[in-house]
Amino acid sequence: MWFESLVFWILSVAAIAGALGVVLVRDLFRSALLLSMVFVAVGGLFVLMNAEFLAVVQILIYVGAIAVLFIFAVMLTRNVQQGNMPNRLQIPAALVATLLLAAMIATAVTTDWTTLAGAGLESKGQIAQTQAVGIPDAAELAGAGLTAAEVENVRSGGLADLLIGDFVLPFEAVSLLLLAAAIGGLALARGRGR
Amino acid sequence: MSLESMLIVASVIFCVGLYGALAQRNFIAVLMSIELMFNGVNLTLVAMGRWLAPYAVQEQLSAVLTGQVFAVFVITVAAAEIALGLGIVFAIFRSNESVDLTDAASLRH
Amino acid sequence: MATGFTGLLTVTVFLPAVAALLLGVGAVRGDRNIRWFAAVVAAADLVLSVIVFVSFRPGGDQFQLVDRFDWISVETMHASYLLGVDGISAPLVMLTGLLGLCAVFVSFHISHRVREYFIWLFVLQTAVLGVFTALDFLLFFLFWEIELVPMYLLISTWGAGRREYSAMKFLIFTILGSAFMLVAILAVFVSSGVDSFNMTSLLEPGGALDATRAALPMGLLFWLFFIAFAVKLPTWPVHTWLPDAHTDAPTAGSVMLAGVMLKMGGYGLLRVNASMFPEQLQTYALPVVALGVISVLYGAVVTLRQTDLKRLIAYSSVSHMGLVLLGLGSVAAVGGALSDAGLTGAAMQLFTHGTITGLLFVAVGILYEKTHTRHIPDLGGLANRMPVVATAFLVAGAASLGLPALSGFVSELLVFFGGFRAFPALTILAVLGIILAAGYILWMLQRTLFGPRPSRWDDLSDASPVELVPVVLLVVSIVAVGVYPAWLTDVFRDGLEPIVNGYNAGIAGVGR
Amino acid sequence: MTAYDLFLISPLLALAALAMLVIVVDLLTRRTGLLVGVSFVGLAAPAALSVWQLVSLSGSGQSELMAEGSVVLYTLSIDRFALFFNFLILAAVGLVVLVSNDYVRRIERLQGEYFGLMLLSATGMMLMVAADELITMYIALELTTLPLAALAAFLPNGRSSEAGMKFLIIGAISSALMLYGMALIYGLTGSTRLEEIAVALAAGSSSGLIPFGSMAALLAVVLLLAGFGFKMSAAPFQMWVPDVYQGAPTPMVAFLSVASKAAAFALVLRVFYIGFDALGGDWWVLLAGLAALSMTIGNLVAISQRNINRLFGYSTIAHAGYLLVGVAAIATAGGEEAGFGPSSVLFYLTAYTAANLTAFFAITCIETRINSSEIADYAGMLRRAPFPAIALALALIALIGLPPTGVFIAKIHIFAAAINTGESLMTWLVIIGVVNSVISAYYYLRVIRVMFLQPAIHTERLRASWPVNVALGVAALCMLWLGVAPGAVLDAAERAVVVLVAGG
Amino acid sequence: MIAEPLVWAIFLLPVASFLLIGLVIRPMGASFAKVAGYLTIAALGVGFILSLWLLRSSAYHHTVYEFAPHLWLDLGGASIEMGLLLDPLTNVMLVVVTGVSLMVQIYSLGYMDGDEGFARYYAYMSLFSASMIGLVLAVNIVQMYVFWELVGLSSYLLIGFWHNRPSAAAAAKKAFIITRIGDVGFLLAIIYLFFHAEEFASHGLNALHIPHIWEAAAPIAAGGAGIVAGGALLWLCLGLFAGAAGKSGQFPLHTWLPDAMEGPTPVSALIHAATMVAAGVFLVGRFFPVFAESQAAMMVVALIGAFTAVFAATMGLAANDIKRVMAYSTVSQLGYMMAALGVGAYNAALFHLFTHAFFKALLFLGAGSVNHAAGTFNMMYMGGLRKAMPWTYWLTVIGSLSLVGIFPLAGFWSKDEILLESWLAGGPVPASISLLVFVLLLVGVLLTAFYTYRMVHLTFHGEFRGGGERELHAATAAGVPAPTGATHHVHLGESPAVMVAPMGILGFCAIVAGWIANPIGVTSVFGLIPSHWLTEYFASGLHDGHHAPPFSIGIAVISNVIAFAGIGLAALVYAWPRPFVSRDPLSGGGPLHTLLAQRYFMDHFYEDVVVGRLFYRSVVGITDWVDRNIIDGLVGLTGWISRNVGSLIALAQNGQVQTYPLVAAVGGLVIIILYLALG
Repeated sequence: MWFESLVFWILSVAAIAGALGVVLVRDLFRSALLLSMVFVAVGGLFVLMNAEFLAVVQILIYVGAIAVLFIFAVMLTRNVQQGNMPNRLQIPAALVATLLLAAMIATAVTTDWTTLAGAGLESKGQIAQTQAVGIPDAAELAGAGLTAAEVENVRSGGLADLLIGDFVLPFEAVSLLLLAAAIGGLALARGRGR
Repeated sequence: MSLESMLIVASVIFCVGLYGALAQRNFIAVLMSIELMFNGVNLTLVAMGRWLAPYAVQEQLSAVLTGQVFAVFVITVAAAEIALGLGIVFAIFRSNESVDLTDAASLRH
Repeated sequence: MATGFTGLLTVTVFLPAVAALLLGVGAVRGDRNIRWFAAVVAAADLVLSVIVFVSFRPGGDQFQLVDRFDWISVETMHASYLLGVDGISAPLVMLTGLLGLCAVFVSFHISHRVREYFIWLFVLQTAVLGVFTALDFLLFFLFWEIELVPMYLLISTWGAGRREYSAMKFLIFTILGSAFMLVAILAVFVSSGVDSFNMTSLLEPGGALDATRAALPMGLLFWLFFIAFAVKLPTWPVHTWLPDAHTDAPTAGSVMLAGVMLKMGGYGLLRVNASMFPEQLQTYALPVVALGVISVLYGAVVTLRQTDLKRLIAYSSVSHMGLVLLGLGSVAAVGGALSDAGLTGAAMQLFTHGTITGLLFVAVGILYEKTHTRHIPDLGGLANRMPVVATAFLVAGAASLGLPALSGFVSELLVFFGGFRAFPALTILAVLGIILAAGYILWMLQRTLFGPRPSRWDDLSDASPVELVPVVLLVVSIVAVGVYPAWLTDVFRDGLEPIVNGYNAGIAGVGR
Repeated sequence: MTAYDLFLISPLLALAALAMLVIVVDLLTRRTGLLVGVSFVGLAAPAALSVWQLVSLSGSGQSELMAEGSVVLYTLSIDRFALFFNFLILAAVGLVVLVSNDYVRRIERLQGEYFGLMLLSATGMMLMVAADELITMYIALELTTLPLAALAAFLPNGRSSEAGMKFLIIGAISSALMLYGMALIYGLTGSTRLEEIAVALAAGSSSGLIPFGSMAALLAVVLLLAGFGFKMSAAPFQMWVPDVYQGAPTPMVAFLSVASKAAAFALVLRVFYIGFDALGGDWWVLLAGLAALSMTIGNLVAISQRNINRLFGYSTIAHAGYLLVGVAAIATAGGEEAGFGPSSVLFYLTAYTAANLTAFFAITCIETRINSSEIADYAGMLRRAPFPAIALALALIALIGLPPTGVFIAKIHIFAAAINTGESLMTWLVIIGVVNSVISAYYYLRVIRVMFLQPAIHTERLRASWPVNVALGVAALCMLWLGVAPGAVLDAAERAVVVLVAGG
Repeated sequence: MIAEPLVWAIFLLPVASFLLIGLVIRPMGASFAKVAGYLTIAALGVGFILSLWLLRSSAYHHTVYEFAPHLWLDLGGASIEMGLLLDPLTNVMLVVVTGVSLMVQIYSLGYMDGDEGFARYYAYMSLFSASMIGLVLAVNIVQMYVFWELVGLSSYLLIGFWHNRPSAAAAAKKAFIITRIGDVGFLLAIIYLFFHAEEFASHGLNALHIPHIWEAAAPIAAGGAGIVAGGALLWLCLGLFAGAAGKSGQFPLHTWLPDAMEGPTPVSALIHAATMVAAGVFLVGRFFPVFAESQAAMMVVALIGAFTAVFAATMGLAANDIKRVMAYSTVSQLGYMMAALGVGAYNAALFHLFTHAFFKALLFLGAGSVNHAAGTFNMMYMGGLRKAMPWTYWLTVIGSLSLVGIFPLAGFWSKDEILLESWLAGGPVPASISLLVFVLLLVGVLLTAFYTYRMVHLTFHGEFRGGGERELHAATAAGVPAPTGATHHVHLGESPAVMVAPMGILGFCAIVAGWIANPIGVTSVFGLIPSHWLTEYFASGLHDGHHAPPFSIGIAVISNVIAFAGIGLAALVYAWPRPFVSRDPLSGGGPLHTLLAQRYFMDHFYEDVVVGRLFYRSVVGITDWVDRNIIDGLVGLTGWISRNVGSLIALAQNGQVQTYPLVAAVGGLVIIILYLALG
């Protein structure tokens, strides 16, 4: 357990520090680099929560995205070193962000998240109900009286099944969305009417 | 490594992103900040999903992964938004030779 | 509840609208043809409205000539196309027809965008007729609102002076009033047992609306309606739109405005406040009458100061319409066979003031056409240059200051009769108003018609035959009512009978 | 994925296919007329399929289409509610396509993309109104927003790009906020499906200490509203509206102002009436507050506007306020009256769509010719372009809420619903509403005055192609028809909202 | 016997002639104007004969005709009816009105000859005659009020007949408004009666039916209903009297009558001397049974009447306009009648009304004829007309003597009865009051005699002083506007026969009307007419009509002596020893004369102080200011605020994209905070 906690702390600190860097560093290069660091850290956190597949997706897509961002940053920003300047809204923005953060933390702390998760316990009390978010190992799940298939499903995440199953419609829709984005992006980038 | 701690980390990232989205001049920097917000959301979603696992396991299996599915979609949509965003960046750049948002304020009052 | 479909009212109400449509699609071309087409249509509508009046049988059903079919009938909302006349509305329908024709004839000189002008005039007439005949709140409100736009355009397009300001002022005031009315109507609607906008069912004794299920306190409803109608009437202190609107409106606009549109307010007070909220009206009779008397005196006093003919008449209207409130408040003293004197007076005042002020504005209109001024100090000694116009002024003026044998006297006398029973002191104050009335009317006549004539008016011509038509029509109607009013009062009294009986029985309409 | 699933989503598929078809056609031949024709005629397919669905729905006695083993039903519910909006959206997009006939000619190339994006956005809307699951809703929302953002930036000028940029950034931020709210809901209820959310909330919302039972629910509702409010253009999430309306291509603005608004309200109705049914007592006050805010801000600011698109931007904010009144009018009594509020919203949306389309079509006609959207340049329009001018005047009268137009009935209906709740707060809201319509009369009539009374600067007549005139005429006729004979649509609206209030 | 239609005909014939002239003859133009005159005369002639017939048949068969009234306006509870009240009062008044009117119309043929408004004149005259007859016939108080106002209107029209003269228009307005003030009292009385309608109905009475009102006022003891009594009765009477005072120019509402002389002279003769102004007296007489029940009311009437009699006479002393002198004398004589009614001398008052109609009409016609010749009304520019126009002179003298009340002329008999009854003090008022009235009236006699002689002397005696010619010159020299009635054409000579003949007839009446109509002691006209016939006839109209007291030599002698004294006094001032030349000796009277000449400054007080300063400038001015600045100002302010608040909010719309989500976020946070705060 202590190992998980250690990893968690390292990753979270990295993520938060990186995020702050992204918005505070003046140099656009650096902030982009820091952003990738945040992505990696978040990916790590995903792994920590046994969402390996998601972690992979995260890294792959975002690395691509960041690469593109780099190019544009270089192309379109006159002075990259000073490319990441704040506008006149810093103070109010900071204020708002802080207040919202307060609200979110309050939410996280005050809300009794066990209402539902706890509801599961009576019937399947065998699962060690900790306040932890960690990898439930096979034994744990089997102990919960799950079939091997189910265990497999839970552990290795049948995301694919879901994406062509219950969530097939959003899946198709998102493809349309990408299409639309591509068309729009290209149309705009290609320069309209000239 | 409790649920709360995970949520808190997520919300910090989210709010930092929000701050960036509100306070940056550079269009691209704003896009990056928005990515931060999405990451915060994803973190929350996955954490929630994981936290709900026992309950979900009992109810129906798919729900265990609903959070992750959601996250996948968020990532995808984010990518799409970046794509379109960059297109508009071009448009803006073409019209007023800069990607500084404070320059693009001709529509007002 | 009224049912059936006679068709007569529908035709009467929508004939002008159809004519407007024909004009709109360009069925008639050439200004001259358009004018005469308009005249013919208006005359036809007058005939129809007279038929409506004549075929209304006092003592028959309360509502007659009913046209009805379901308009909106869904779970949440039931409204019907329901037209009908009772003793209160039948005369007003005739009045509208009459003034409609006059409005057309005084508009013959209009040469600027003639087609549009008559289109709006006709739309206006349909709207007003609709208000007087609609027996479904939704329909009533619909017509009430429709009337705004044509009037707005008439004033702001063919008006004079600060016409756009005045038009906007008129519109904002009226819409604000009707906004209050809308809230009240909706409250009545959602609380009415029959869950519909049908007035007749709301008017049935022991009626549909009971205070216990009212969405708003009955008192509040009463006042919401009252404000809406008071603005239209208009009552002090919400009268200031009237002088501006009158002054800047074209003659026909003023005629319709003063002649029938102010009457919509009075009609509403009788139809809604007096009929559906009898107990509230009794409770609040004192403030109502007080407002009325203030209007009477205040209006008269301010009138004395005006130097613009139209403004002067406008303020005198404020003064005269105050009497309607006095008559309305007379129900505070219920019981006895005399309770209806005040209400009858109020109703009569609507009709008589319509004809009298109509005539005054017609006369002013003709005068203005010849002299192009309404500034009293510029005028004078016109009597023997234009005897017809002078006669019109004299008759209208005399009637307006309540001279017997002319219509004004009857209504005022009845109002005073009724008012004195309820509020003697206030009524005496109001009676003093007739001295002021004599003051400003005679002052106006003296400065315009009499005295030495500025030389530049030496070659004025008298009213043309076309202009003569409205003058004759209105003079005849004024004298007819003045010499033998029974033919009118009997109809009004028949319409008011249910209300009065209700009061005498201590319960009435819907205000349980 | 069964055949029946395909039938269920066939309208969506048809529309998406049409979008791609149009783009392909554009690649093959650059003829605007053809594009317009294809897009317009092509709309017959989704329309027909929706009709088919409606028929089979009324055939089966159920409230929504059901099938064993269907997977899409996990995220979708094809019911009268959805179909009502399908037709609304299809009608709107069809007319907008027609009216774009003249306008798009200023974009020599990429006209295919223009229509394609519009149709894709419409697809997103149709998905949005049918979705009853948060992920699908989110995707649908983005599918609606991104193409519109692209379209907003479509004109080759800085203002248009700026409009697109604003639309995109603000949209992204608000959807991020909304996402966080969805995440909280998911965490709190363990599901993203509205029915299950409702059940869970009903079970969970016990502690009366905090509104909505828990901090999480409160925060979630507010964040969701941030996202929805952006689409509804309701205060305080409305500020992008005027700028985008001014900068973006007018036909797209017309589409944005009616269709996407309608879809957003459909979304809100579903989420709040089904998902947050248990919390009804808490959120209607919030919506009422937003309604008052939107109406007042929209109308007050509109008074001082000189650009007609901007004016309509503010007016649309005000109308979002009126619509929210209906949403907030959640029936406390239940029973027959339960559907009063939502049905009034549906009818108002229909009437508003007709009126606003008429207005924007007229504006398009005029703007296409005079290349200006300054109110001052509308002087003497009655002479120069009688048909658009009169249509615009009628539309303005409608937007004031005057008869004989649909909005008049709609306003009465929506306010009646509000008063019907018996809450004194709602009565006050209605009073605010009616007073606001008085204010609105002031600036709407100013436009009429300019067009009708002020002398024209130029005198040459403005002509429009027949598709544009047809679109304008149809929209205007609908507007009047809804005012004269609203019965049918009202009835449809009432039956559509049964699914929302079946619970009571 | 006489049938109802015939009685109505008396009223309807003038109406018909009015309509005919107004709608047919006038539009046809000046060439047909004469027809209007003949038409009117014919109508009135027939009316006169009919009313004589009515009087005769009523008086000789001692029958009171009662025709059922006709419903005019049904008010559910009480109804307003139109009908005929043919009591002696009415019958006599009918004869007077139609008779005098007829004479005046004939006279006008000459006097108005060539006036551009000839037809209009006769239209108005017919209207007036009709209204006056209607007033006299009325059986219902509302009906009475209707015609009451109509005579007011026709008076307005006729005073302002020459409406191009500002003075005429102003005088007309003044007359109407001041009488209107009185009429408000009348109207309130009517309204008050209606207030009691149900009570009346419970006694089977109609609150607006005049005989019923008498009955209601009579105490139960006297077999009445006693519905209105005490204070209410007093107020009722005062209301009615206010109306009467307005019409009959009683103090303080008398100021309009002298100005009313702006109208054509025949108008003054008919309306402002013989008939309309007498309507006030008629009104009080009509409701005498009601007044009689309230002692206080009677005292008011008596004192106001007596005071007016003297007050007006004093102003008559200083007037130079012959018509104004007569106007004041009219007011004064009306005061006599009021006073008589006040002291309960009902018969005497009406008798005086009867005689006064003849000699005052005669005097005015005389003045008119004089003006016809001298071209002016200003006695300062007349004189010596006796030689020029003997007929006019002698007739005027007869009228004057009759006015002064010299035996045996008509005026003497009636005035004598008034004095006698007030001396005997048999009326409802206390003896002291009655005697006070008696004294005042004697003073009145003295003054009357004085100014009457002054008038006759200045007009007819001495040397001619240039007439209108001179006056106009003087006016232009002094730079003042041309005085009313002053014309350049001065032709000293007798007026045409068409003018003199009516004067002759009236003159005859002025001589004999007294002792033929109301002989004392013996019967007259070969025993056809019993003694005290007229007064007895009047009395028969009342329930408790008391009989006229026997003729008293004492009073007669006293009054005549005083009258002659007055004449002598005047002669000392004007004729002998120093005959009048140009300047009025009285004007040396200093402030007193000024006071009289300025009519006690009452017009000044009314018009400049009360109306001008107090009312118009203060009340009206302030209200108007409030209306424009406060009430309308608020409207403007509201608009201004809403406009500017709008642009204020618009400032937040600063175009910076990130401001917008910021605002949104702030909004969201505010919502959360509100929820947490308010729960």
